Amino acid sequence: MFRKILVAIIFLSYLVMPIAVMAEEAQAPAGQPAAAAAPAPAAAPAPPPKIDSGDTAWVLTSTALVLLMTAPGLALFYGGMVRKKNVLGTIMQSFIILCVISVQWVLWGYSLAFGPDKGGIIGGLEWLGLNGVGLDPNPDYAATIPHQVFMAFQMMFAVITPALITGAFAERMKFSTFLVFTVLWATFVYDPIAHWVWGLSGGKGWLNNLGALDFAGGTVVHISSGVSALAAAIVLGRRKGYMTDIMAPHNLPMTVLGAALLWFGWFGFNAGSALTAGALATSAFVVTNTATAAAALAWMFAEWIQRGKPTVLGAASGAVAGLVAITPASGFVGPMASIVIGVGAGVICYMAASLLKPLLGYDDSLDAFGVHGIGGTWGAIATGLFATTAINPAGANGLFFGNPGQVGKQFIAVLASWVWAFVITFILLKVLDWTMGLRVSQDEEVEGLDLTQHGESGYSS
Amino acid sequence: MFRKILVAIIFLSYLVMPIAVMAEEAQAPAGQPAAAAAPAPAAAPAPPPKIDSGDTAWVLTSTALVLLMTAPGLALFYGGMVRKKNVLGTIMQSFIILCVISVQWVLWGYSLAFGPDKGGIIGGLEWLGLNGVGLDPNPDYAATIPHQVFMAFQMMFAVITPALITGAFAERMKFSTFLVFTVLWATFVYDPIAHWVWGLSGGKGWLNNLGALDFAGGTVVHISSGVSALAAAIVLGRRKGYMTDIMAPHNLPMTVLGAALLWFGWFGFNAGSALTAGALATSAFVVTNTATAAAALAWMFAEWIQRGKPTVLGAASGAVAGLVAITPASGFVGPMASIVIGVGAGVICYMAASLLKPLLGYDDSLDAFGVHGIGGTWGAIATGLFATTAINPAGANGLFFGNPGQVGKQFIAVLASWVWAFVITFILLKVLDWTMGLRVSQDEEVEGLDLTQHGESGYSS
Amino acid sequence: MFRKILVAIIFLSYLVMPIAVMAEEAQAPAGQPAAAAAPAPAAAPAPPPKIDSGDTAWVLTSTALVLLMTAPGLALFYGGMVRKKNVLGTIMQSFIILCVISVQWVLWGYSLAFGPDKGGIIGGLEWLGLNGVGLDPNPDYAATIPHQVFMAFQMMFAVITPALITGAFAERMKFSTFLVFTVLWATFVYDPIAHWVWGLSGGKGWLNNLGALDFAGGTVVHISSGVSALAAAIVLGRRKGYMTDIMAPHNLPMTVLGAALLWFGWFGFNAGSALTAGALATSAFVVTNTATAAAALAWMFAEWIQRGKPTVLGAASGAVAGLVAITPASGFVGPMASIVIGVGAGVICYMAASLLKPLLGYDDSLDAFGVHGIGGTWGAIATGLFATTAINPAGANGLFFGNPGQVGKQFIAVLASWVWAFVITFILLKVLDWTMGLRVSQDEEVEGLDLTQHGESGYSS
Amino acid sequence: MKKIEAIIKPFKLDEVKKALNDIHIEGMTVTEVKGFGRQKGHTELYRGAEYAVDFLPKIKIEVVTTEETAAKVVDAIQNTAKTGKIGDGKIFVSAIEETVRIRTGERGKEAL
Amino acid sequence: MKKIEAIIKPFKLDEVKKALNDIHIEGMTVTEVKGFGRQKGHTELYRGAEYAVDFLPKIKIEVVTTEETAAKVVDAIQNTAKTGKIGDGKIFVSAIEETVRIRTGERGKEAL
Amino acid sequence: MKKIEAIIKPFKLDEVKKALNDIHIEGMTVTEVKGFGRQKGHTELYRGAEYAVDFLPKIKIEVVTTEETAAKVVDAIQNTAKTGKIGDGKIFVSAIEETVRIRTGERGKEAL
Ligand SMILES: Nc1ncnc2c1ncn2[C@@H]1O[C@H](COP(=O)(O)OP(=O)(O)O)[C@@H](O)[C@H]1O
Ligand SMILES: Nc1ncnc2c1ncn2[C@@H]1O[C@H](COP(=O)(O)OP(=O)(O)O)[C@@H](O)[C@H]1O
Ligand SMILES: Nc1ncnc2c1ncn2[C@@H]1O[C@H](COP(=O)(O)OP(=O)(O)O)[C@@H](O)[C@H]1O
Repeated sequence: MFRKILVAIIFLSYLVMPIAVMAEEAQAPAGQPAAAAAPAPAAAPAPPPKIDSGDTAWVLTSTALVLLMTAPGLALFYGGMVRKKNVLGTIMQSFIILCVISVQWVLWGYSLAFGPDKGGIIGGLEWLGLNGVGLDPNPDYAATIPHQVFMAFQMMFAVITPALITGAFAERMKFSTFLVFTVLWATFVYDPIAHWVWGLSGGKGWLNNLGALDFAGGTVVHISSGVSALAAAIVLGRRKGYMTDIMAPHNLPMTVLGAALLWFGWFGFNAGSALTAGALATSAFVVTNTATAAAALAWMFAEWIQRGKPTVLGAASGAVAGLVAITPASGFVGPMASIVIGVGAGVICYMAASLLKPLLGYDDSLDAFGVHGIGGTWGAIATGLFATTAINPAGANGLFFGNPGQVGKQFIAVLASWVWAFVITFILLKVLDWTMGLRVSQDEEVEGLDLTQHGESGYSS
Repeated sequence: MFRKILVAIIFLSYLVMPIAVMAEEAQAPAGQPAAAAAPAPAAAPAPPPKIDSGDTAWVLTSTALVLLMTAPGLALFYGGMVRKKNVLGTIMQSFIILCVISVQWVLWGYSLAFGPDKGGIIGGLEWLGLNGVGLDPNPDYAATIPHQVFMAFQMMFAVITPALITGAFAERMKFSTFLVFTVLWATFVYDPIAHWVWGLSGGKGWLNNLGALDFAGGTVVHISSGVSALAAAIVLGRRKGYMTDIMAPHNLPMTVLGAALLWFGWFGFNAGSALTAGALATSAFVVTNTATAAAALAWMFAEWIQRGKPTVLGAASGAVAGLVAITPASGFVGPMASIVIGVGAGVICYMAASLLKPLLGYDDSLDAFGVHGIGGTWGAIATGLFATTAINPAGANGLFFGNPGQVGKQFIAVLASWVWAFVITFILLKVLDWTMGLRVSQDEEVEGLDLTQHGESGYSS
Repeated sequence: MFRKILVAIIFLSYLVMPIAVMAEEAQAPAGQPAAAAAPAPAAAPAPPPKIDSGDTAWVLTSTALVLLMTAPGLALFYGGMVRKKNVLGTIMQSFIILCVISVQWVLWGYSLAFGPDKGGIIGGLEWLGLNGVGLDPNPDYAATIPHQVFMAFQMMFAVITPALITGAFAERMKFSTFLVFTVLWATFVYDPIAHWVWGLSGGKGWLNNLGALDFAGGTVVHISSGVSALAAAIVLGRRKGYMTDIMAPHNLPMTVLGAALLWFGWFGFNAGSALTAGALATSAFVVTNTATAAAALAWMFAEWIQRGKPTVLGAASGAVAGLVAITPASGFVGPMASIVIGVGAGVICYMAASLLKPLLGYDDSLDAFGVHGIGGTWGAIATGLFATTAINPAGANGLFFGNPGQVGKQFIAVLASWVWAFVITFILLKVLDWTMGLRVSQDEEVEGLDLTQHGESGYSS
Repeated sequence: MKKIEAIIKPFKLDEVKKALNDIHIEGMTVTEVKGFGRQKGHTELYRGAEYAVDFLPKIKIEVVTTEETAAKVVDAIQNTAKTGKIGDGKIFVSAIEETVRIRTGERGKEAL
Repeated sequence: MKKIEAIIKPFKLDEVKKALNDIHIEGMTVTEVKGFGRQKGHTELYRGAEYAVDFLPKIKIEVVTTEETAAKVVDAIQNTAKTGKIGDGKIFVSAIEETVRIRTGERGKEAL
Repeated sequence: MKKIEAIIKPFKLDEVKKALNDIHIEGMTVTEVKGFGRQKGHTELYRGAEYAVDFLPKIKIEVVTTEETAAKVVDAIQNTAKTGKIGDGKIFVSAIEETVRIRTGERGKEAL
């Protein structure tokens, strides 16, 4: 039945497309907007915003870097941690999310998240199919780069966020249901939260309005995905054999490769979020690297002290935890603060993954909640502690710089994201469980996702 | 004998080099050309072109990205698809092409392809050894970046093109013959076609003159390599055991990693082809990503519908097909059109690889023809359908924008590339077969290329 | 005991941190320095240096690229070459150096290497904790990019250098001792040599003063690490089973992937060292690629001629040798010279790794000395031969351009680095051997570093 | 002495090992093998090439033990490795003439 | 019952399997092994370190069958696995005293 | 004929092979196996999940030889594979009824 519906949808959309193409092009943006707009009335109050080649180069590069984070970065980071029989299924989840959301974002996602504000809650449908999202800068978002670069940069954030969740339901989710879940989740969880925090076109999103700080996506990306991961781990239940069978990562070099690519790509994520290539991007770059390094060391030492060995998976996980935690703070804090944030992230996420999880007994298989939910929460709060307008005049001071109120704002943003992400994800998954079924059968789980979902083996001779 | 010839050639060239060095440096370009050229007669009609740091940053970055496409991108994409015993042989082909063509291009390739035009057919030898290719911009090609960046960017195209062909003769070609073939093919197939389409110095290449559109290399790179791949598959014949033995990919995570790196690098390929960091690069970037995502989904769904499973290799292959098809169109079409081009690419290339190939019976082992030949042809034609001057005023309108003539021009370009690539490749391979021998022996094929050609094993313990 | 010391150190530093944070922020640099500094007295003699977005974009990108060189680049290049049981231990060494030095550099390393000069020998402690290293350009080092980008770019050099050494003591070093060694080595070997060659703040480093040329780190990075590697190979002694057991690389595709990422990242290393995105970066980019390609071919052909097979590991190693050798020369020579330098590197390093090493009998396990020590030395000398002010007016001419004196200066720089690196490394290792012990036990060596040092297996099912 | 060779489904290894420990079997040797039998395999699909893979991953356990214990070993394996579905595997018993413990040179039963 | 163990060249596995199917052998177990014998190995070369690898990849097939069929099995394997070149491998026949089908507990011939 | 099956520590393989060559054993077959015995395994740690891995990597060597040589083979293996530490492994001897060389069809001793 699923196949038949697919056929129908595909053929339908393919029919509709050419019409859309023409419609779109009819009002398509000028190729060289600055030049084209030049002969406009000289008395115009504001000069048309001019594209800066350096800023554009940097944001294009950053966009590519953030794509790299999802595939191959996250795909390999997660893929190495599962058992051999699920390596393709796991990699595929990240890879196909990249494909699905790339299309969803262009068709309606961007409009919902960044389109003209409707009451601070959601963007309007005016920008469906990138209608009106052209090659001139949109100064609401970024005055020196084409609007479409901003759109593409944000697309990569919308891509990686659902991909992070897949760590929670690894090794047991049905591929078809997973696909449907991804589209729904992006539309009903990600797009609204992104609007709340970052929406700026014709009105601010409500969290933005409140003054909560989130430079590169601590709430939007990490809390939303991490908390949804917790909901998913609870709804789907544990893997067969969890806590009894050996479920060692099948390929840790693959995981380290993924972690290193995440680190590399994250410079685009955080420093790219400056949307210009200058002092702010530089500051974000430096604190990102420093926090990450500190967190990797912290996780490693915490485990070394507590369990007696410094593990490689620990160091890699710590690095990711540091990247997560510094994300919301990256445009607001200095290098010394970033060390504190990093060390905190390493220790806290280590405890979440190796103490809290076994204690509570949910099977968040690859610690999507432990790292992104907890690490993102720590980062959002820490932003309220360490932010300083000395780094970013457009930001705010945090607790340690004389503004205790900021912590409260951060707390509201955290809470709002937690509640929305958890509740909506829970509902979506329950509904999908009743309709399509969430988990593969027990036999399929034993045989592995690669063979049962995709008809392929990861490795042959 | 091959070894002795090698010795001779190497020692000879090493002797000649130092002389070349001095000659070259004698007329070497100024380090800071803009500054150096500044005190020129003030009345000069055209001011010396000025290097833009943002554009240069972007094209340098793009050049590095396109290098990444060949190695490790394509090397791993192909390497994962062969059997374990041939993994090194396959990876080596891409890696060593990068080395060989990097040198060929500097010595004579660039001059043939982009040097001063000779009758629209080929570039002259004036730029041998990069003679006269300096650090000032060459406004014929790119007015805001040093001429050598343009040369290096194009080098990476010249590198990846022959590397794409290796998919057709994987698992059976003799390494020494392969090396000679690469040099000949680059010189007699790639360099002329590149000149026809992109040659602009002192006269246009004939296809360029005709008005055929090819933004980033649909004909030059993909049709030329894909059609040559078909010729190679026919001349070399099938692998021993083709259609009877199991020839499953030995490492699909490696293949997905390669595909993802191709996607990442392709932003350099397509958006870099704007040669500036602004609106045009942005547009190319966005349609590249969109078409790729759509094509991956299309291949996956096509296979799912037809064979019952959504495969990971299918999604990865579809992504590559989408990248191929959007390449010629990437600077001329909008996002909605790119979805159509992508979906078309996914479905058409899926059919080429999984229906056409078994039907006709040639062993294009890794579908170099099915993806690049067919996908490139679809992309070149689609450019004639969907191109619009609303995106790129320097381009042209396509059929759907009121200019049916463009399809004809595209068709001529396609035909010319098909014929030239097929005929010359066929002749080159036949001659090499008679002289050096194309294939390894049957026993060597059974033992694998890694041990027999390189004396190494891919994996040990 | 080690664990207890760890606990103490960590808790202590964590206590101290928040204080440092506040101190730092109190004098933190302005977020948009150019704008902020604008309303300064108009009569100021020199205008405040302005940040160029293109240059900043390029150096940010380059910094990310150089990070990629260490992890995953070098980590995989080395990781693939060891036996399966040591893959994680080897990868971990590179990965954790990235973490350790990222912190060391921010805390004191940058200040020692680039801080206000003390007699040409070392930088002062004025810049501890990045005190005074802000977001305005520091024209001593780079006038068009924020000072912190320069700092971060240099950080990545400080990271990769000790990581290169790990090739010499692979498969046998105790992890805890290795960590301590890394910090000491960075502080007592790297930081001083970097100051000698590149120190420019308030006085030049003595080798800089002398006029020795080192564009991107031939002496600072490659000779210092390569020679230290030799010292390490001698002090640690051979691996158990060296020369008798089969010690074939366990995963050559991993090694090639690493080599290709090194090549890609090295564009940041060399072309990024121009610190601007223009003619000089372009020239460095082109010669880097050309030398690398030539060196890979040279090593391959040398081995082919001498041993009868062109190996994949040989081609990859040759590429790295070429990258090493062109590093000091990359901003001073033209493309033809780069071919000579590359071919020389390929042949010389091949001989060092496969003839010299067995002859002398030391176990430089992954040829850190053979490639970086010897290749770096060749490159530093070759810079004295082929440098020309036609490429870089700020450089000098070499022997072949009429300035034989340059070779002498290069020789002094080489000698100074050799002696300092060898002697200090030797002393550090001897002291560590007496105190903590350098090598794992024989049984641990047989069982492998992964299980004994980290409690993990690289691969499971 | 007897050698008991059992071909079982891989995910049953842990259980079987425990069952053998319970009857005081202190040593065994395990090999990853591929089995062909009544249990049908699966097909894999790569770009339209469909491969029937009829060798399935199995685990071979080898235990050498005394004649007296042999029957208990067979029973223990049969009981724990059984799922009741096709492909559960086989147990083969054969004779071993001599056993040597390499470490000590002990022979026969003491060597087990 | 007899156990027939054959060491063959890896690329012959498919053919041998088919030949055994033709004589109605419905089960077998296959292991990847390395063989050492008259067939010489190869050398590998890594940065000047030359390693002689004299263990060659081989496949071991194990079939347990009745005494009557055993000879047919041996012949079938010998005929199909043969290439005539050194390294074709060996067939070893030994006695099996008991066979149990884990799924059903059947013993003896019925268990095959 | 006898089959000698020895389970040894992996790093001893080379030495054992040489020792067998010295007594003119010209063929053997080697398998990577996992052993469980008195030698205790290790624990692995992944984000707080601690797994006890008690199967250790071992090598199984199989040599088929004549009755006369069998004892010499056992001795050669025992002497060279011995380290004196727990986990050195076992040697098992059993009977082989027939041997065939696939290449030639030779049977019995000539086939070895
Ligand atoms: N005659 C045989 N000789 C050797 N191994 C056998 C034989 N028959 C079955 N096996 C092994 O037992 C496994 C299970 O056999 P199968 O026929 O699939 O199911 P069942 O044991 O339930 O009858 C096979 O995969 C194979 O490894
Ligand atoms: N005595 C033996 N015991 C066990 N296995 C053997 C013995 N002799 C040979 N073999 C196996 O048979 C394979 C082929 O033997 P080899 O001597 O190379 O060629 P051939 O079988 O043609 O005489 C070897 O690789 C090994 O696996
Ligand atoms: N009863 C047995 N049957 C089969 N294999 C055995 C048996 N006992 C031991 N082994 C094999 O021998 C190896 C070594 O045995 P172990 O008890 O650890 O040490 P030791 O041989 O020194 O007594 C084990 O890992 C296992 O592979």
